[in-house]
Amino acid sequence: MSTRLANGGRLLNKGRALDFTFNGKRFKGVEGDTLASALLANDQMMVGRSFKYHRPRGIVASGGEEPNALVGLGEDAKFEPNQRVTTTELFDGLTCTSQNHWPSLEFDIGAVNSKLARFLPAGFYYKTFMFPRPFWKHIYEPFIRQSAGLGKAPRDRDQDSYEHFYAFFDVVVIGGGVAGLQAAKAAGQAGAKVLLMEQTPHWGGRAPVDGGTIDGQPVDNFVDQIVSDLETMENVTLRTRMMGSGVYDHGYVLGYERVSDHQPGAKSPRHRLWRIRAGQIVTATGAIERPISFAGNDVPGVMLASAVRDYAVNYGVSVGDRTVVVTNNDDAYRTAITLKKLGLDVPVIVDARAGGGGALAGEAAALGIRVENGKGIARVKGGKRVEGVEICTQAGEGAALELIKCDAVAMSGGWSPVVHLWSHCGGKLLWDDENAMFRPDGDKAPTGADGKRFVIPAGSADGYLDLATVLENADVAGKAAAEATGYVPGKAEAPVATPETAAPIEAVWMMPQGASIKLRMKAWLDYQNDVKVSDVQLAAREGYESVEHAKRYTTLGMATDQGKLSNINGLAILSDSLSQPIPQTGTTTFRPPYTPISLASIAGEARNETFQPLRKTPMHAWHEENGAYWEPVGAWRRPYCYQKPGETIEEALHREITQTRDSLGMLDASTLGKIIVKGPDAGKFMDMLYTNMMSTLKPGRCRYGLMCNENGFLMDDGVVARLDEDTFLCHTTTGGAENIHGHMEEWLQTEWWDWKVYTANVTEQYAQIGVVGLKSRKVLEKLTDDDIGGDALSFMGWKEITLTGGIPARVFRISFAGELSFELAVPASRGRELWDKLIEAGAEFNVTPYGTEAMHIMRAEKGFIMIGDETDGTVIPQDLGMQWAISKKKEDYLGKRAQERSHMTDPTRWKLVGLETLDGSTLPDGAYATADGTNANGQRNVQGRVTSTYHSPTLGRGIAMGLVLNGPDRMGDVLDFPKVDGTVIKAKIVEPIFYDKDGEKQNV
Amino acid sequence: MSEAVSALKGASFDGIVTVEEMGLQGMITLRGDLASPEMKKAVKDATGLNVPEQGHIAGEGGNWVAWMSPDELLLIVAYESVSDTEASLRDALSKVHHLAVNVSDTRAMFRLSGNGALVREAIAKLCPVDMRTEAFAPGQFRRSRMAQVPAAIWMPDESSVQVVCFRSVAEYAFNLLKGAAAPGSEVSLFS
Amino acid sequence: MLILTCPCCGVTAEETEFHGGGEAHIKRFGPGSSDEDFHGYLFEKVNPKGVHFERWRHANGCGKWFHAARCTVTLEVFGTYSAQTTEPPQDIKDKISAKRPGWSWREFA
Amino acid sequence: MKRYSAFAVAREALRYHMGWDRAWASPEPKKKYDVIIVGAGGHGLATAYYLGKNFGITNVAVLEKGWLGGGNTGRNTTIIRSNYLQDSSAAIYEKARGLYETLSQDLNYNIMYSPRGVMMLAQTQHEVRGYERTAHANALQGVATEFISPNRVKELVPIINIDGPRYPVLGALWQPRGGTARHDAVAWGYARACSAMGMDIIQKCEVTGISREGSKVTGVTTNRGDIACDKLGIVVAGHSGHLADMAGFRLPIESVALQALVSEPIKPCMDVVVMANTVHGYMSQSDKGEMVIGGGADGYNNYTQRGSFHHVEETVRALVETFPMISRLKMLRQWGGIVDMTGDRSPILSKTPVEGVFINCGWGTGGFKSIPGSGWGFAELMAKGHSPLTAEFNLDRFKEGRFIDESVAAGVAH
Repeated sequence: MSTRLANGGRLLNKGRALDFTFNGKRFKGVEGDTLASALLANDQMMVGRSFKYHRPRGIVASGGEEPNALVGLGEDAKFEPNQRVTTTELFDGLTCTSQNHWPSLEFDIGAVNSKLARFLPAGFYYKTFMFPRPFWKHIYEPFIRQSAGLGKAPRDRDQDSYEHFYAFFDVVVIGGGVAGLQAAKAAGQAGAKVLLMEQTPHWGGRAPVDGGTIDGQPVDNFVDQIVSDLETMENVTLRTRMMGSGVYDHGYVLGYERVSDHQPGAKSPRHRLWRIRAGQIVTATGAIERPISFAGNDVPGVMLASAVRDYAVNYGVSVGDRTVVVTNNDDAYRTAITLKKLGLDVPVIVDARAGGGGALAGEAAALGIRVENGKGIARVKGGKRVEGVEICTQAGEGAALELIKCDAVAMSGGWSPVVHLWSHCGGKLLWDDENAMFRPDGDKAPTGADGKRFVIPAGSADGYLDLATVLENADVAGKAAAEATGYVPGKAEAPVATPETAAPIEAVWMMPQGASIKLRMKAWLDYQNDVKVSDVQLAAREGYESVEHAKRYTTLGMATDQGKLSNINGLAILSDSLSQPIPQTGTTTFRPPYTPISLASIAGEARNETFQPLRKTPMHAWHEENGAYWEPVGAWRRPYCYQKPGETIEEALHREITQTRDSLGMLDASTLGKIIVKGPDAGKFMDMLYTNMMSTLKPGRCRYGLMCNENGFLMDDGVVARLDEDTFLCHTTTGGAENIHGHMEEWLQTEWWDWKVYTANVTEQYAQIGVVGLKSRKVLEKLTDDDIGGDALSFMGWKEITLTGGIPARVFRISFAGELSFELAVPASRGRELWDKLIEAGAEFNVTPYGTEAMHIMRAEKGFIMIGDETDGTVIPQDLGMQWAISKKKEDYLGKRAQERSHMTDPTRWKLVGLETLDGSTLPDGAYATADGTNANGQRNVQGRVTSTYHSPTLGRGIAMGLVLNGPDRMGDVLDFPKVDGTVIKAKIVEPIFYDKDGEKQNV
Repeated sequence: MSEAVSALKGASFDGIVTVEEMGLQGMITLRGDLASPEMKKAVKDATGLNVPEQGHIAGEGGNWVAWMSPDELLLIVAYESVSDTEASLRDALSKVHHLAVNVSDTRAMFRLSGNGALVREAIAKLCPVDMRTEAFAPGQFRRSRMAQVPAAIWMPDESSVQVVCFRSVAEYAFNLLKGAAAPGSEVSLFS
Repeated sequence: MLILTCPCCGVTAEETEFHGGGEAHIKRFGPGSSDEDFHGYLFEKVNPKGVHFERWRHANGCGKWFHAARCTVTLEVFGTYSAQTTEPPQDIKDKISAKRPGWSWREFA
Repeated sequence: MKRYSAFAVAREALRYHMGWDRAWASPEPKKKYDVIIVGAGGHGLATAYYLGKNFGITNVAVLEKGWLGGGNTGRNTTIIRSNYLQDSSAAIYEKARGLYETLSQDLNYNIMYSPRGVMMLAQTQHEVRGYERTAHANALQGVATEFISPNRVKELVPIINIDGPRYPVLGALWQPRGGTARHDAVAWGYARACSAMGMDIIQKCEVTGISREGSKVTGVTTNRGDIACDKLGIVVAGHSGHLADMAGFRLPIESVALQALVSEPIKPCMDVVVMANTVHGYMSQSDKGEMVIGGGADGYNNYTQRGSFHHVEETVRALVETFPMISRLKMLRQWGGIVDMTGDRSPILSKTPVEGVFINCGWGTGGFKSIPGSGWGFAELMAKGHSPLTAEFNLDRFKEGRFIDESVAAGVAH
């Protein structure tokens, strides 16, 4: 059984006990524990169930590569599924639950899949579940989904905070092991600004566990010394609990800092996502030990040899009393030696190499440990925990030579450099046959904006596995990084570690090498996704020969560990099956993140009220206080209507329109775009922008204009006022202000750069208020002494006036509602003041603020088009009967050439008309008018569609506008508009003006 | 009696740094040939300041000239005197092609003050700008984005940053800055 | 996440300050041009794998348009230059020639 | 071809699955074929399949420079829907969706078409009107959709926040027979069926040149030798411009990166596909339990299959706001594909200026959902010279100003 040892635990503060629960059971750990070490200290060998077969799963590793030990952490708003216990720091009061089982971890119905495993090989679902057809959606799929899926879905809203941070460094070193520390020091000594990040809370990586000496002192001392050296260097920043999550183009690195995961309840943000721009990146990300593929290698208690060692040395935890070590390299001997020295039993070291190990093997033998060379494990005995192993000849087919009782197995299939970050942005790999690993190909590094390499691997991440070469290599990497960012590396030499004489690794991809199919069906490659040696072989046999095919067909490496333990082993099995060397098979693509990062950290501060900017006019608060029902328009929010208590939206609209038409309405039009166009060539420029002739507009006058894009389609409209000979003020739609300003600048900067024109977007300078209706002049006259009579300010004129309180205003005599109306533009800082004054002054006229919908209805009653309703990006002015707004005199305007294309001049283009339902009802939005028959694809033929449709309170009936085939020539024709329920509304084609056809009301 | 009000009426927040909306500022967008003697003289006469170098800002207190683009300056003056400044520019530049327009009400301005390192950090949480002392110092002027809106920043001195953004998003900007200054959120990189 | 240097304001910034504007050095064809010319102007794209010239706007910055020479395969940026030109400047072309001998792009090489 | 079935799996289990055949053969190229399809993605393979099935043309080679299904077929978010506004789009996507319904049975390969329903949220009045228009159009096009209320949205997707303070959900366009399928399986299933018809699928075969005699195509040059053909179909998505260049014409195409990501798997919590276009994000849950998330494309030409991180960020923040419970989930993997965007964001299935060369490209972000329909129509076009499904998608439309613009209905084309 696994337990806490009396001695050991270099990372623990045994003086502080911590309480936690697992599946409701109360456990004790100590400060410094990970959740993994604490669970093991409490003999919790089984911690979860696998994805497909629901096999019992125990902890395999000690770091971010852990595939099995995932739990649901915390509760309610703090609940987080799939949390890796090996990277979770224990804190007092932690609660967690195991995953993917029902009803309990110990007894799981889903484990029946394990019994059926033979019938559920890789890709079985592609071959089955096809009949009867509806069963997939309703029977098979729900069953599969329910049994897959790992962790529970969170339910509550996350209450923690998250933030981003932009940082810039010459050199970013990822990984705080001895390689990273040395690389950072070398770069720092050269003067480079360095960030060194480490994903765990501790410096030194695994070197202190592995032992050895550096510059004559124990590794722990070296680490303490170099960290304190680095801490005194002002140009070096050290961060722990921060993972290099991804490397992106041009030296962009994501650093995932888990600020307060280990101390929930702290005020600080939970995660901070650093977005770092690095001149050079040193990946000192270490290496990951590989499992060995033997039957039963997934039974809880079978663990990576390095992890067994980590738990013993770092956390004072023994995984078992009797641990069998199985290996193909020397490193695993360290585990045996460590355990033995701690007083634990190592019944045998099973070394697959016929020639056995090097110096460490001698040391083990000297300690009295039995070593069996040329042997392998035929199978592991046990279900929910290890009970023993059968030993066989590695060269054979798995006949058991001996059963050895044990309660843990420590395995090592060699080491794979962590090349993820090197590869994220295109770094290539080469196969190192001698060390049986993929390592970075230094000649094919990721390249940056300047075309030069910007990632340098260091230490084990570069394929160097013994301490001495790790340090040498890291020193070179640090210096190279500094040099590449413009610094001169110092002369200081790399620290020197005692070299070791190791016997070479022998690649062992299967144990025993001739394992029978029955054994291969029990030899796991991917523990979480339940992919076995036999599955990859099946994929190869069926022609899924590309490594990507095999991966996708078997799901190898697609689990939450992304194959950190399984990819290379799977690749080797695939290569073997295809009888081709490993490099010819190649690897799958490494994609960010290195280990999963919270979605919340990616969203950062963009949540709740800072989710997106919400633009507010100066009168926004008034709207909010007065029952505004909001409509998002661009980033603005405008009142759709104002609801009085107890009023429906329809009633509110009716009231707003009736009172406006009868007396006086007010509209907050501040969101309309306002752009100044000024210069000697402003008129020429305006003539290119608008389809109409704008250069002839007189100062003091306004003109409505249309703007098309170069592709001919209508993009915006609005009223242009000429402020003076040199200056125009262009009003745009609410959504269009920024786009149109950008559009103007684009043409000025990139096509007509010699034209003397300047533009400025002054949209927000003004609060703009529409004062609309019969009494509009009356109310304004109460607020100004200036003459705004029909002669002084005629329709489509503007002038500057002063309002009560000295508010300077530009008043435009324009009308979108068809009533007498004035638009007042005043400084935004005084918008609310004016609005309040108008409300007060208008009280006697029953002044009624109205929203966007009333505005739409009133303009539709007048037959005015609306960009976004009558237009949708495919409509040209000619479709809308707006030839009057297209200058015939101009040689050119944006969109003119496009409008000459054959489809644009096609007489069968649908044209704008009015539509009146025969029964007075309102046509539904977006309805189509049908024509006889169907087209070649069997679709019903159509001959028109509704573009705007409203119930008109003014007329007491439905009104609509639409685009109809030959519409203007078909006045009086009746069209069929089917509703979605299949019933048909009949509507007559009419002129698209429903109210005050002669325009008398706006002109009083 | 003017009742002109700024977007947030001078709201403020005390966190790891202090965030204040600075109330109404007089601002003028001035476009033209920045190298021309007329422009240099007009700016000098109107503000007492020289046209700054590319990427820089001249001035102090409430009186600034910022380099916005190769043909654009932003003049910041007292809110009350903006029309005088505008008139002065108009007169001085009447013969040359230019654009001078009052944008005082188009914008909102914030000040972050306190510990200089923390002030830099607060900005670095929101703007993709290198805020290290060696990269950004008083006198420099940087237009960028602050989270999802355009913003311009400069440091009047080592212990404060001023931020200009559009008026309509003042509340969003204030909320962002409050979050960046939230107690307990020190990054402790620059300090 | 690209970094670009805006030649108009001198700022080197990440991509989020910029807005891509597609192929550069396109000649406008207006009224009177042939269907082919107009189609070529508005729609036909070179879309190369390799050296490309394109337009960018420093949207969250000085607001100016400029041109960039960039490799669409490695994302290397050979240089940025003024938008007020109808062809890539010689120094940019030289830089590209040094790194991609024999390159060509539309009528330029 | 050995038939797949539960019985076959059981039978094979007894001999430890040693008896399965290759799903597709791996032949050497012949000297000449009637038809060569360049690109063994979903569209290319489907084209070959329907050439054989509908027109009896089986002397066909499908050439693939990498591994089959390795482009966008294997990189998308697997959404299938046909709730398009314009007739020509609705026709080809609905044809595809209908074929997807029975594709597992037709191919005898379970592609796991799951008609779980696709929902496009309306979060502005403008979107409401746009989707109501689409619903009307769909009714006449024979595409079953409806505009549903916020309450119905909440019933179908309990984890959604319909009262979001920023953009409350005002309704949704709902296509109950839209859904998802297993993307790789679509390519594999077609490949197996093509191979069974005697067609040659040749992987690791890169086309380096296109040969013509006068204005007519005669074959292709590849890294595995010259191969002659009478007709050539180019179906290579992001690399279309490159191939067109070889054939000697230009396309209205730009290649950009489109990104997607998945979360770690969790137990089932969302049974429909939700697209939120106002805030730019869409999400579904795979059968494995991952939340599959997609968003917008980069704004510049790119052939790296990597995108810029800020697009991921924009998408994720939109979805965290729309589905608050995903906040503490973790991103497992992000990736990118190269999509080919046309001038109107609709595809091109067309003859070309070179006689005998046909092009199928420009699917942009909408490729996966159209695979069977695209293959069906393109095969007809290649075999007969005309297909009602592809007629509107010809190359000439840009010259004529006759665009097929789907963005008009507020929906983005994912």
